Amino acid sequence: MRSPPFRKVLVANRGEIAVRVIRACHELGVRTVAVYSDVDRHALHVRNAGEAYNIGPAPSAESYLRGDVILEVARRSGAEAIHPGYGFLSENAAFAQAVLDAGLVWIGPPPSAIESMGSKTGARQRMIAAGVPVVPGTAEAIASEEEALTIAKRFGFPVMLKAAAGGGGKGMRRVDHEADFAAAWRSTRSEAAKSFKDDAVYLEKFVENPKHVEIQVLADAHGHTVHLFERDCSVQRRNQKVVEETPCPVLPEATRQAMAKVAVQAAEAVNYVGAGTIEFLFSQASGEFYFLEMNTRLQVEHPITEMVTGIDLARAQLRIAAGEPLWFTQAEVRQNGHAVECRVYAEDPANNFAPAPGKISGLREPGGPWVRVDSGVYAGYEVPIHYDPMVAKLICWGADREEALSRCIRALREYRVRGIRTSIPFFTELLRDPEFVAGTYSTGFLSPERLERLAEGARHDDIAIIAAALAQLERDTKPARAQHAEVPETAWKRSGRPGGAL
Amino acid sequence: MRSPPFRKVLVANRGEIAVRVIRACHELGVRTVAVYSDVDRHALHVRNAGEAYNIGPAPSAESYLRGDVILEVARRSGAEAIHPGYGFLSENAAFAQAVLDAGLVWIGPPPSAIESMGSKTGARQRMIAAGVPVVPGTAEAIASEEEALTIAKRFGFPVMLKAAAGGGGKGMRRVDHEADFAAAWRSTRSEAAKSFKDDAVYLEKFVENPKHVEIQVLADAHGHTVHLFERDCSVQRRNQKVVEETPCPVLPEATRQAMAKVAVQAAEAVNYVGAGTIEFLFSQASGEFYFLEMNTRLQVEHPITEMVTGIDLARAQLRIAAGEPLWFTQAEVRQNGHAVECRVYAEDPANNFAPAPGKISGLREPGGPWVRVDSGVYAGYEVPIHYDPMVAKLICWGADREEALSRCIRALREYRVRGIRTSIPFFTELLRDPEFVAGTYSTGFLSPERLERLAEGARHDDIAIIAAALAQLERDTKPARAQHAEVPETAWKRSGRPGGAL
Amino acid sequence: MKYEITVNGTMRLVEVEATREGSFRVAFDGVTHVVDLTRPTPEAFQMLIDGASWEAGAVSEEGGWMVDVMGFTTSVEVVDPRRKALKMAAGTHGGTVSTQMPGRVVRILVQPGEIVKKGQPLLVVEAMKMENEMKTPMDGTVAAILVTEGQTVETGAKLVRIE
Amino acid sequence: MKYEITVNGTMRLVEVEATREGSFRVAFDGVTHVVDLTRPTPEAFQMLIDGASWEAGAVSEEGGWMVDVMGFTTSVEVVDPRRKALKMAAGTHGGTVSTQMPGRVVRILVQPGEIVKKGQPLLVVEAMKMENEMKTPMDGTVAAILVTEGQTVETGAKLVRIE
Repeated sequence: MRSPPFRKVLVANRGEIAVRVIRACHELGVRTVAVYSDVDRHALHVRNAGEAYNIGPAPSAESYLRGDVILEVARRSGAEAIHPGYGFLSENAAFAQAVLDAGLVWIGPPPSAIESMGSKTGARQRMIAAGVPVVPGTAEAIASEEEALTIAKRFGFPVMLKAAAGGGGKGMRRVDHEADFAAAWRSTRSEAAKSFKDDAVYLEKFVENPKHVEIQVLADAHGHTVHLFERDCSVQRRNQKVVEETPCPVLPEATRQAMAKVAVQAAEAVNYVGAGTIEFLFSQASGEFYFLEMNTRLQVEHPITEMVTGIDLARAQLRIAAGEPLWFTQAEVRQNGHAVECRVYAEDPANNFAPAPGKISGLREPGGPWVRVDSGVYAGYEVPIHYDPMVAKLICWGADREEALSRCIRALREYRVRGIRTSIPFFTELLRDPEFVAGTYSTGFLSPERLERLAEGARHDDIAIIAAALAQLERDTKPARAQHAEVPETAWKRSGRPGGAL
Repeated sequence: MRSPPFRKVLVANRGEIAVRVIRACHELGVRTVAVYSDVDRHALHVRNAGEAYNIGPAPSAESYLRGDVILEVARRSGAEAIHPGYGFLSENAAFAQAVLDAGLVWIGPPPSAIESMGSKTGARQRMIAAGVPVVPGTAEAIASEEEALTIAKRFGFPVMLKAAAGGGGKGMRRVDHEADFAAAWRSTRSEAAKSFKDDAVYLEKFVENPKHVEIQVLADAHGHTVHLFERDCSVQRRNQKVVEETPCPVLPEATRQAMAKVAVQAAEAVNYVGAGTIEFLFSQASGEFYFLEMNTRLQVEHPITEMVTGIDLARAQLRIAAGEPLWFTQAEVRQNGHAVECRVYAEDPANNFAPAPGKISGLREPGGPWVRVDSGVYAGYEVPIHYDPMVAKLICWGADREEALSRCIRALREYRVRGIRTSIPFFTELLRDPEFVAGTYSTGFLSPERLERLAEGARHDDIAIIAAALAQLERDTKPARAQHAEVPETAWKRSGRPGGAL
Repeated sequence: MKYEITVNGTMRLVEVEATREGSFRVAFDGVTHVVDLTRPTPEAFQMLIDGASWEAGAVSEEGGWMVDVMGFTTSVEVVDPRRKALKMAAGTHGGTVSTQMPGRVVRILVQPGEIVKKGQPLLVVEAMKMENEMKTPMDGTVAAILVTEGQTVETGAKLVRIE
Repeated sequence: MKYEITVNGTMRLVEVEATREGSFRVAFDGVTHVVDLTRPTPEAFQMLIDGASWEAGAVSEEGGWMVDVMGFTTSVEVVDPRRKALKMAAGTHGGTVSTQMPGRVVRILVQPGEIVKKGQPLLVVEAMKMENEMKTPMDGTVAAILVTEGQTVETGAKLVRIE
């Protein structure tokens, strides 16, 4: 047997990703330390870990974000290294530095790489310098309408005019034709002046119906960087990824190669070490792609890359952090078959995807061939209100895309999560949506109309009626059983749910 | 989407294999019909199927072996084809013929192929004619000691002398050297005369410390036969496979190729169609291999082949039965990585592996990367006393053997089956046994001593003591809770278990 | 037994009767279904409906059942017409807005005595890092606010009384 | 609380006390362990034992608990010494052989009045296509046979009384 990369690792996270990292550690013979907030004593990552320590109250700021407390636990438990998972402290360069300063190993990229990629504008400048294509734009305010039009013509229409002081989608205006430019320029400026008290406006090329395609990279500490191909993460809602697949169903092979090459370049430009992801916007219309940002950590959707390459990314992170040189070459990394991931959220698809924490009264996860569930919950678990609503990920592999999708639909139909509402039924409809099946969907795919249609399509009201009739009959004919009081406010209570239809 | 190979298929089985076949059907868009005995109304295959019909009382002879009743259900439900799983009617040529006579499709080989391979001696003759190596032996009684010695010298020592009227391991004697032959010959004959009232004796070459290695084949109805490489099934107890892996860790590449070629030859010799397995004895000492038998159905251990080849065997069976020609060539079938399967039995490793049916009060199946559970049970399920004790299979894949084994150990440690005893803890020890790790184990690997040692190694008595103390304290300090009466016969009850240590 | 069952806004009259142990007839929309029922786990209703295998989970909730089928969960209201008259009599012209989601009250948007219109947000509850507006299902006057800002509330907690 | 706990043939005196909600001290073999306990599900004991995370299932059985740790299930006998005297008084010089495995009685090997030696098979119970001999744990005389051939027995069923 190979010797373990570390004796003991502290996993500074919770939920499915903590469970995922703990599994990788145990497989490598590494002992594990979990940390938990007051409401997480029952959590699955605590049940699966080798040791576990309380780090504070439920709010993340008082527990999972308390780097100082976590370092103290590492010291006390004798952990040699810290794995941050994703979210929380994973892209916090200061914490990464503190880990190193404490004489521990940080299972992630060097703090300098996190820093370089942490600021959007800084990363953009750095990538331009490294020859990585970015969305064409001025980044700085433009002085005159004439200059702006010249630039717009150089980029090619459509373009976006953006208030320099704006943000979060506000103060933006799309311009499709040269004829509309002058009017748009003037109204964007005046609106900017009114809304932000600053009429500075800059300009960016507008990428139409883009796909979100990202490249997984893996770099060791000895100067070798490889890519593990792409993931198509265009199915998004509220800027949150919902379904991911690999390979991207519409990416031309030449573009895949070019994008992967650029990703490796980008990682090398910041002396990256470990697992990282370069996100791109890909225009199906023009075939162009543009750097968006780099995520300097393991991604939620890393399993689909694992399924098609056969490379365990969490294990790879540990081995790389321990100083091991990459044990395979770029030529040996192959895309084998197709993989899809559905993120199972505790939310109500029939009610505008409102959060639905609560107690899971019954759980049956799907199984069988090429069905993987990375879960952070179990039957009897109370999903807390304090953290991200993602409770599990369903990942399915197939020899080709059709096999992967049909397997995923089968697995979703087997999946039973009772007591809370989840996004599971919505996925069975989504994976059969003609545009999804065609593979041409872009980031605008999940329009409000489509969301509602897919949620409605998952209903089985006739069966629900029969089940409710039988449940009620059982209760009414077993009078000995304790019965819940039925109060007159019934209809009110139901309608009180957020966004209730009543 | 491809059109489904059938509209509706009846699965004439129960347990995990029925669930497995139903999954394959649903992925292909095929509707399913389950059948169940009186005690199986709650069974998982009924829960997962599209339709389900009762076929009789619990004993198999009155339900799962009632071909006539099953055909009637097929007719009534409008099923077009019948999948027999393994066991029960799967190798019953007469039933296969009855299915065809009823105008339905039999998802398995032609009845003639089942028949040819059904009789051990008939199959042996047929394989010799097809040029397939078999264990050298006389098959018929030998007239004289001189003739027997001549043959023994031709085969080479050691040889086995066997009473022609014996069987089941009785009336056999191993002879290691020529010097011992005369005495052995005489005592085998006289014992045979005494025990079986027939002193006829025949002779076979004795294969020392053999491995049980088998080759998976797949043949379509258009004359194409391919192999999907081997499985090493040498870890056996009471002639029952316990752990299987692929590739076989000690098979030389040239032998693998030769064995695979012979297996294809064997299948072609009986005009085989569908999925089948040719079992061989492989001598690590001599490097020779010998045909043992052919299983004309899907094997319990088929998942490990699926994991390394990426080919879904159950889906393949359906497509082949629908007349589809093989959709890949021999050259395209590759062995990728390593896979291991552990068969989870409801039995007590600490008590001589006595059957342990009963109610599963708690269940948590392992998950995460490359961990597959093919289960026939669920939390709350009562494992019935009437059928095979195998309740689930754990299958793990890894990029290499070490990764597969370490992943399997991790998964076994996550696996919780409460309320019944299972073979799970025994596997965590077995997979770390030095001889198993070396890969050189033979069919004699699980000696009674090793079985006991491995079962003992899985104990965690200190933890059990703490848990029991806490459980008892909880009960004693909550006097309001209903308490089980403690009767004086306690020690007696425990010792009443079969083979009890007291 | 006859029930008035409402799901997704449509009410149906459903007649259900046990024919023998584990076997039932369920009639609605002019069709009678033969159902064989078994309960593999306490919340699971495993049904063979005219031979087809379906499974639903049914968890008791006020006014009926929270039922899931193939992963889709919906509230099903069940009313026994014989008890209906009684209920009607007990009915009020106002009601209490509750939350079916645990969370933390982050903002209260109305004041006691304020006149509100159907659909108007009353307060905001945060759960899982998302803010959710709780709206009034009818026109009325805010009679009482039953929670304070910053308070953590469990499922079913009463938030605002409208009259 | 003090208990006499027997597992795998070895008896230990175990002292256990609650220090605060969810926290315990458990002492045996000269070592005191600090245990933080939580119960994620009714049968699960999730323990942080001196910081190390362990989980056991404990299901009540006669005389103690059926405990599983890392998949290994063992019977743990727990005796409260204060109640022991009482029990000793109630003890008999014989006992009843029961089955901890459901199955079907296929053969009875002894007769009432027959003298049996410790370890002698009394009858054969079949389960899952395997035959299992039920043996007497002590010397004695068969006082009564409580089952018949062909009978199906549940876990805990009394088979033979020995005196």
